[in-house]
Amino acid sequence: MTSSSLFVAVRCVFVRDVTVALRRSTDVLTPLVFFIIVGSLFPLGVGPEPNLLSTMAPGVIWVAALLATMLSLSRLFANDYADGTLEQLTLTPHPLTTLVLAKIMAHWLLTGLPLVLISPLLALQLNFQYENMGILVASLLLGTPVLSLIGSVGAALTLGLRGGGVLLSLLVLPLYTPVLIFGAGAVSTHALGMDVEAHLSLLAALLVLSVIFTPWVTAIALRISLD
Amino acid sequence: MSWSEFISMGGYGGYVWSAYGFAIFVLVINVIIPMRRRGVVLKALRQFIVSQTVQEK
Amino acid sequence: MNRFETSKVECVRGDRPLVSGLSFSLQHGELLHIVGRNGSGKTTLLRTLCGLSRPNAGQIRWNSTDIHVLGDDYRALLAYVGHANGVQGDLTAAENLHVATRLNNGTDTLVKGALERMGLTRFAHLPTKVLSQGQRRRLALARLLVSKKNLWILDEPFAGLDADSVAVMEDILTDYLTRGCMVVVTSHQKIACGAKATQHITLDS
Amino acid sequence: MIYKKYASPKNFYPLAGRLIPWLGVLTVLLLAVGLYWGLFVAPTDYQQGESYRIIFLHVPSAWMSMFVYVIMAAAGALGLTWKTKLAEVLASACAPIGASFTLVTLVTGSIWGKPMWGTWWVWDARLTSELILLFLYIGFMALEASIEEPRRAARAAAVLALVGVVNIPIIHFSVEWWNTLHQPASVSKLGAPSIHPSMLVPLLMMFIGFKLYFATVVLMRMRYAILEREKHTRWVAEVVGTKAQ
Repeated sequence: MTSSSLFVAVRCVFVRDVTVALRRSTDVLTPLVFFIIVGSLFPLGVGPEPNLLSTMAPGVIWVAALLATMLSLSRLFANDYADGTLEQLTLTPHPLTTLVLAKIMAHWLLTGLPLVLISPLLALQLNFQYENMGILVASLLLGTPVLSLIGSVGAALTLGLRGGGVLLSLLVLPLYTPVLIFGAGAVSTHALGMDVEAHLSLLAALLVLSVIFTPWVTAIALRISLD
Repeated sequence: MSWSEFISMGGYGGYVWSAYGFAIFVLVINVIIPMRRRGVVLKALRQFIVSQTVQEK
Repeated sequence: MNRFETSKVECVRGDRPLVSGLSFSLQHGELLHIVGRNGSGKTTLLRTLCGLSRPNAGQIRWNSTDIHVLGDDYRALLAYVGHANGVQGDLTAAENLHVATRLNNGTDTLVKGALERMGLTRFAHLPTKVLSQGQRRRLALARLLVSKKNLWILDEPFAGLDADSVAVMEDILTDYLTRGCMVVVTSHQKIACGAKATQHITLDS
Repeated sequence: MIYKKYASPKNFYPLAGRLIPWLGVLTVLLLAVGLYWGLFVAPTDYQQGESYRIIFLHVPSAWMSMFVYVIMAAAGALGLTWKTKLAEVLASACAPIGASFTLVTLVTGSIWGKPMWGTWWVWDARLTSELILLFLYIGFMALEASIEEPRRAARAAAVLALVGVVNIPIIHFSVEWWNTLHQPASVSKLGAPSIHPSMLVPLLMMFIGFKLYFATVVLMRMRYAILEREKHTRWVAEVVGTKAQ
């Protein structure tokens, strides 16, 4: 099993997942629309007062991004589990960890990245200062892959369970707290004019840790769920 | 230390006794639940084993 | 020569033993036909033989090495068609086969031939969700033709197939067995194929 | 092989049965003496007055909530690697006890904080990570409850416990970081009073008492859980049979 055939397999899984997701565009759009709606609900809840909104903006955007990612996590394995392609994926001669990483990156490309690109729009709506936009996008760019990676463990564990969606959020939300704290923290400290070196590096550290470990854990969880 | 002083706990009686009360309540519940469940499980297992032996005959 | 054997394998579903003390040995060119009533554990046994499930007791060996020790190497020589077809509804038939080929180190040129053999060329460019259950089943079986595997494990391959598809499938099995490969299959009907030797195992529920 | 002899559920059931009464008596003894010492003998704290006596419950149960989670994750890991049913049953028996200790810590912590800060809940770093730990326990129990097949339930929950135990220090660090970042001047950390030597003794007793309590209750839960998991075996039929008369 040469490394080139592994590369071929990884690329194939990635391209397949992206094409399938694009052909089912509702799956891609719903988390995005959900993100915008959740973001716009807050001013209705707390009132349109500008400075209040702008101080809350980082937290609101990050929590909305977190919830939107979680909403789309079940799409990661559920359809493949139902039609048997996931079973076939575990029966390929390639290490499941790498294939799972490819699937998660495909999932992030179609949920995490759109969130990052749309977030400035939501930030403007929440009267967020223009000069902080860069940090917001940077923190989301670093954070959303971590959300997809950690979430994939929950998705693999709750495969095929009734009530999987709620259960998935119960498992995954506590694990999201560090990402939320560092992510939202980075944006709010930058808004206060302090330097955000520490936050972004911690977020990057979380990203590296989760890229290395979570696909392996997800592969184990998948094998358990398919047992 | 007289009895009434003990109860009042220097004015913090309400807090100390509610904390102790809740803690002891939870600790006791965690002992009672397994005791009661054990009876339920044994009864269920007995029916299961009886149905199993009937099935085998 | 390759040998696929099990010794005293026990399969469990929810702590209830289904199959116990099962031992067989399969040589090259041989077919193992597993028969049993519904719920007697045929599918659980097959999934255990594939390495999807872990046996509760006993061992499954390929050339006297445990399949869980072999891991990916065992999966390189195994093809499994289960109850679920393993076919992506939003991809076309051809795309599904190309994915299966690339994932199992097969060669892309075989895809056209496989589609032809299973009579799916006319529907090659339709998304599989519009195909009938029988056509999807044939597409799942077409996966066997696109990569060179030594062992096939098939769960009710003939279920839902029309008469001539069954005939085509039996020819495929015959070619495959005469080439010195092995097949483990569950089916409620008799399988007419030129296997060097056919072993039968009956699972009582 | 010693490991096989005691680890086999058949031997575990009677062994646990004999151990529980002794452990129970010891637990009650230690807890009683510890509480008596803490409430009556230990001197009043000059700063917080009598309300500090809550630490004799709060601190040991905070320690236990973490300790039980680590035991749960270790048992899960054992169950995953060696497929021992006892380890799986131990992990699932730990969860409710750990969750209870976390709940006790949260409630006693907020009650203890009330006189100092005037509010019931304070986003103090330790209380917040304790709250997240409670969510982790609830997640563990929810996952295990929603999977019918006992083997998959135990192994899936074990994976979650291992992911959780790795994340607990990260969560704790990030909450500490978050707390110092948003430190409003007035809220001081849940100041542990200067530990007077005579306070140490009851605290130590409570530590040991809680560990014995945990051992007793976990064995009680495991005994009937192992019966359920092994209901197809002959020894369970005998055990359940004898209980009938």
